Amino acid sequence: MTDIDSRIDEDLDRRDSAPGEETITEHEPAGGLTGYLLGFGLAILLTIASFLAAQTDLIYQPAVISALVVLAIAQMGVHLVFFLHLTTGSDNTNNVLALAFGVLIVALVVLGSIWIMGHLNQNMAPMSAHQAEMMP
Amino acid sequence: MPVLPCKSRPARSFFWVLAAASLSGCAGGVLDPQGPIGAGNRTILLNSLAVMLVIVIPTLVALLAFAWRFRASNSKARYDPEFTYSGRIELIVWSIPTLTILFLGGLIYYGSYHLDPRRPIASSQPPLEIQVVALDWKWLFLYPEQGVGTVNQLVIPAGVPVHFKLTSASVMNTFFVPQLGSMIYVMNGMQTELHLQADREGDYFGQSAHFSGDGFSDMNFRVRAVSADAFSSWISTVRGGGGVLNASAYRDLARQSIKVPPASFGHVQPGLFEAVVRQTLPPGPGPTETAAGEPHVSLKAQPAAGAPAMAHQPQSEEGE
Amino acid sequence: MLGKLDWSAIPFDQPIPLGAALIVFLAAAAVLGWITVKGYWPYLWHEWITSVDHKRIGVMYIVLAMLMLLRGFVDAIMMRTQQVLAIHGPGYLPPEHYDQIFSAHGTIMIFFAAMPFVIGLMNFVVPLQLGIRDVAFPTLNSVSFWLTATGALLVNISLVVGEFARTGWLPYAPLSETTYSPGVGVDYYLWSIQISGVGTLLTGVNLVTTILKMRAPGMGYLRMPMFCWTSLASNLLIVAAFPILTATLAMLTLDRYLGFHFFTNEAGGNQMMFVNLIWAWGHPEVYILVLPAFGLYSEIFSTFSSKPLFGYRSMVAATLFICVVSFMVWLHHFFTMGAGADVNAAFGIATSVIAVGTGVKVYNWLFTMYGGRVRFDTPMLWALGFVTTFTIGGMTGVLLAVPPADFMLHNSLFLVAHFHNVIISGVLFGAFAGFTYWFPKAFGFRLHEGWGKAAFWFTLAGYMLVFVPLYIVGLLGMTRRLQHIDMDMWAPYLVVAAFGILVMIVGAACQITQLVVSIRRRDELRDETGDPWDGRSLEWSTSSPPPVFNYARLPQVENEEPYWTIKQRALEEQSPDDEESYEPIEMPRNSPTGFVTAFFSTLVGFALIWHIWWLAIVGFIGAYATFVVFAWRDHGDYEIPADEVARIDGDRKAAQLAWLRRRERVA
Amino acid sequence: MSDATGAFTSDIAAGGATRDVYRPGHGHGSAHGWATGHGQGGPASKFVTVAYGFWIFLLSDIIMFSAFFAAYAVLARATAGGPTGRELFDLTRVAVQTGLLLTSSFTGGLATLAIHRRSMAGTQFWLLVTGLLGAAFLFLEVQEFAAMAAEQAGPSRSAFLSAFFALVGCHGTHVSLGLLWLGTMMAQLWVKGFRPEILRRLHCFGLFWHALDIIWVAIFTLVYLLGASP
Ligand code: HEA
Ligand code: HEA
Ligand code: CUA
Ligand SMILES: [Cu+2]
Repeated sequence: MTDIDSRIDEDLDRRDSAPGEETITEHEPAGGLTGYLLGFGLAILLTIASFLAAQTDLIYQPAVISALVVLAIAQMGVHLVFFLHLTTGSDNTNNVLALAFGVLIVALVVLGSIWIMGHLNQNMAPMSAHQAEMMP
Repeated sequence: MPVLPCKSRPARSFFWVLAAASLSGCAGGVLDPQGPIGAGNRTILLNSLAVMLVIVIPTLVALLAFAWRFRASNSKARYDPEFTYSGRIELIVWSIPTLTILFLGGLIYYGSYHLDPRRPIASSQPPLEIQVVALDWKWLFLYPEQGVGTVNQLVIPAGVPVHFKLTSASVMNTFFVPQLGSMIYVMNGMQTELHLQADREGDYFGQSAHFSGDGFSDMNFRVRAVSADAFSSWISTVRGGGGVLNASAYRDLARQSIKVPPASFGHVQPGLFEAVVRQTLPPGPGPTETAAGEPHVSLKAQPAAGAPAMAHQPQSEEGE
Repeated sequence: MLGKLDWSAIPFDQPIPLGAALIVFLAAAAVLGWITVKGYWPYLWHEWITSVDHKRIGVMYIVLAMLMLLRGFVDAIMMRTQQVLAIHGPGYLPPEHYDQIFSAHGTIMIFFAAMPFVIGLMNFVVPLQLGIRDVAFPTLNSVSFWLTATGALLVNISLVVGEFARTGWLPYAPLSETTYSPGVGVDYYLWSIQISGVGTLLTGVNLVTTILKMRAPGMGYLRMPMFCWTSLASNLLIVAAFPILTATLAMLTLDRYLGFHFFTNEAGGNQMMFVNLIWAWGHPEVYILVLPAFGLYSEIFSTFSSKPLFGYRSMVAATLFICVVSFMVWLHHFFTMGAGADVNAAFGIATSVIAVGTGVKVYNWLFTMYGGRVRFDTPMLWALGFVTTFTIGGMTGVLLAVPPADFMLHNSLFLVAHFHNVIISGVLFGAFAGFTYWFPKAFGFRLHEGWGKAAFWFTLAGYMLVFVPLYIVGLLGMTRRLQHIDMDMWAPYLVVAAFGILVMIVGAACQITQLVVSIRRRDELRDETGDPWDGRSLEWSTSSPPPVFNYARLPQVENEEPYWTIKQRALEEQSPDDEESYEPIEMPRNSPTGFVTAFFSTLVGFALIWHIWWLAIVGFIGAYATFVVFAWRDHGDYEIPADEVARIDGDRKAAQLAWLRRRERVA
Repeated sequence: MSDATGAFTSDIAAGGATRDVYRPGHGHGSAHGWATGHGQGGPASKFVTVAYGFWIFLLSDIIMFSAFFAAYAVLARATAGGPTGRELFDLTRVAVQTGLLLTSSFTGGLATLAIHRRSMAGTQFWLLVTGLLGAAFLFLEVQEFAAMAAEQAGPSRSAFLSAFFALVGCHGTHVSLGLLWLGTMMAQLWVKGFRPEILRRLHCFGLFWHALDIIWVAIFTLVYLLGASP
């Protein structure tokens, strides 16, 4: 890559930002090292919270799963914001949209599969009770 | 007249072209149902088709008409290259299919519930229980209440709902009698259910509708719907015909074999079907030793002695 | 040393595959020999094999697709003839061959004919339409192509060495597990699809990035040509769906190679899971194929109606609608598995909703013709043949989306007829239309119209003759994948279908003749202006064939039909262009990375199929080393000096000026 | 049949000039108008393009994981009489693994900061630390797998274990490939210095490494914590 090119690139970069690129500058409260430290701290806290939720009786047992899921989502959010520098700034729309599409597909595939397979398994469990009468 | 027209020579096939065409191509197929499930399926199919044709035919006509009318050589047609958007047309264009689909959606919704394969058929008669095991490559039918079993032939009383419980001894197959209606997958370690009923006495063609390997094309069976009396006398004949299906006989049967002639067992060990479903009887072994992937298939895995007293033997009709 | 491989892998005792293999081998040897004798190797190597030019790669994709189309067609001919010859008889193909043939036909047609064809077209056209110089990652593009070629090669090796899968184009477990398919057939399937799948995924990444990040100045999203929109949707679907295929096949591979129990009968494996996952990819896949075709039909309808596309924004919306909804319908491929009424109803309704998006497209094409001046050149004929027959195929699709109807038609020949009805009209006709439409852009001369029209009519007639009878036998209860038939009721229709295949053969022959005739008469078919069809989008503004850099200066896009605007302005002002200054252009250097990677992946694939572990390791190391060498190089680009650019662009301007003059004289 | 001259039958005035036929009344049409979407100014920079392409690739990778997650969710209870997650999982080890991976993500971030400063020593040091933490993580994982296999709880014991090994192993494979990549990058950086393409690749590596962390979060929650809780 030549010098002209990189200069042109710098011009271009002002309009658009790459995923993971740090657009929050050092002047912002959560930029640079502070940002990484903050993210790291939050991630550690959330991890500890997850382990506590799972391993102790602090949380009503049947609800542990929802606590864990929420904590995991929060933790992923922390990673996205502080490590992957995903913001909602206008130059980031494209990156966020791509992520949203990915999340949608993941949700469709995972939840759809679980729903379908749940029904299939239930209907085909070897000795399943005859449930057909209960249908509308 | 048997719906399985197996006696005709190839020379007669041209007759059949005409015959089939004049019968609007439906005799013997899913458009010629012989029971309530098939009839329901057919009605829904024809309904949906009709609804869609209402808009598809005008669409096709318009397509050809527009293409022809606005052909470049036609100087009479107005050239209007600025006609690229019309809110009204867009509205119509989105709403026509939407409305059609809305109606179809209702059909889908109610149809799915009412024709769910696991839904019992309303009837004054108690259903006949039949258990089905798909083997490589033949069908085993067990009559738990009667304690008998058959291979590649299914005899049922006409006018009586039949409750099938189905499983497979090896790979996936699909149990399908086109003229009776819905098909259903069968899988090892699992049990699916199906309710069918034949309204009239007759012979119907049954098959596997899901590819299961080299012997798949011969995995057919005949369904004979007979009167209640004939059914009970058939049961006693089978009982008298001998043949015992116990675990070891089952293991023999579960080996791969092609073109197995119909046969029957006068006595079936109780709980056999459940044992297959629960896998206490292991799944079929598949092909025996292979070289570079050419499985060796043992052609003869004779189920039992005592050929059943049947008027028609499918193997004599369908053979060579 | 050689794993499971020994002489018994070669079917010396089976004359048909051996003969076929021999013919293919001789033909390949002849071609290679001819190249050697003529001394074309350096040219091929420098200009094609190592090329990273999106146009060249697109052309190579299409050549591959056509070869595989022929192979798939031969399989189709064998299936249709076997089924008539095997009425009450064995026919000429025993089950173990017949089963390989339909499996290979489906696999080859979908993965190695249809996919490369649409990817080739997208590769060739998208950067041109976007007004840019190449795709985002040119070398990666070459890698993608060569990985696809590797997959195709492995499938075809299975013809001679070993066997192909006998499990259908989607190897449903447990039939595809070692217990029931101990041979190497399924392994051939797995590795060829996995390797080419990586290529496809990379193409998806490449084109999504290209379309989202690399458009000519001024080309906002709502100014992109329709083909770019549908390509975007299709590649988004690739990126979202192919990983699911990779994962699913990886699970089956683990079952087969390492004794895992994802889908086995034993140890709690769940075979329904395979069906579920494979269709979570499989349904989006059919839209991956058909969406680009929708886009190119849009271009064709508008060009040959001499009118902009009707309802452009509606079309964009419909495209995105289809893109998202196609991920919510996969269960319709297994309504009859017994998930119950809730699930069936939900997925049935979701499926039929796709008809709305597609319907909108059909109506917008229809109104594109309204008020236009419709020219019936070959591409337009394919487009019209498409839209009429596709509507019927789509309708039967919606019929299958009604669960109670599907309970009787699933896996029947009605289903086979449905999907050929949509795939042949949608994808195959689309490929042919796009091929005819953009051929002059790629090679600088048009295809012969007479032979093209003959090909169209024969193919259309043959296609109807083959598949209308199949709809009927489907309704008569005939199931798919039958090696022989014992029902007389079905026989007459199978005879008609076999006759239809004859007509299709004539159609294919016309197609090949067209190519030969056009090449021989290329001088009279020459396209000097770069705009043979009176086109409307940017690709027609550059010369045919375009220079490596496509555009001497990136075009400034001012509206949805940039080239149309440029052309009208030129016509008014009687001069093609005003600007005279040129800048040097940097273009990516050629690279053998793709080819070398493919070489090593062929080794890896072959070694894994035959359990030759050491060779697999060697192949992996080779592939890694290739990447390191590539990453280490210092100069990825070379520069085309400004005066060279000026010279090349001058030729284009001269041709267009000449055209303007000529037009003036005519007018 | 149309040829270059004959084809041109359309009306010159129609749809011509700069008039935007799709937006009658929305008078615009200047090349520099900010209308829709990015890219008005032409192709994005190489840096943005490469990073975006890699981002898309990562999303596809995550979708691949989602298929393994779906399989695991479906098969989690199919233990076929074999050991369950509760009997097998050692949460202490998982906690250590999580700590290692999280820290390596953090040190990866520190490497990014060092790259911004164009500090060769800093970059190499933090990359090395990142790699070592990753290797330690991998070591623990291999140890876990080996221990399970030794207890007759290998992947062929049950469908549950198949799904477990495939999912966690797939993550492990990604980490190993990441280490290979990291090593190669470090060597390259050493030899070639901070060249634009190397900066791009380092940036992509950062994205990759953080994404692996995100997937690990899902794994330790859904597989280990949920699997080990009653
Ligand atoms: C893209 C997908 C695609 C395409 C194009 C086709 C094309 C055709 N298929 Fe296809 N088919 C499948 C995908 C496809 N098929 C799949 C997925 C299956 C299921 C497999 C399974 O069971 O698992 C299947 C199964 C299948 C069956 C099996 C049915 C059964 O199960 O019993 C049959 C039987 O007749 C058949 C026939 C045909 C025919 C006659 C064509 C013809 O239309 C082919 C026509 C081809 C041409 C007209 C090409 C002509 C052109 C050239 C040769 C070269 C062009 C050269 C230049 C331009 C220079 N197909
Ligand atoms: C390019 C490929 C392609 C395309 C575009 C489609 C399009 C559609 N397909 Fe098809 N399909 C396949 C390829 C394709 N399919 C393949 C390969 C298989 C079988 C694989 C196998 O088993 O091997 C299959 C199987 C298949 C099944 C499974 C059947 C079974 O296994 O039992 C179903 C069921 O719902 C289905 C439905 C549909 C629907 C609803 C559409 C819709 O998208 C169609 C929409 C289009 C229209 C409806 C026409 C135009 C619309 C109008 C003019 C508007 C007005 C119309 C209405 C409102 C109805 N398809
Ligand atoms: Cu498959 Cu139940
Ligand atoms: Cu589908």
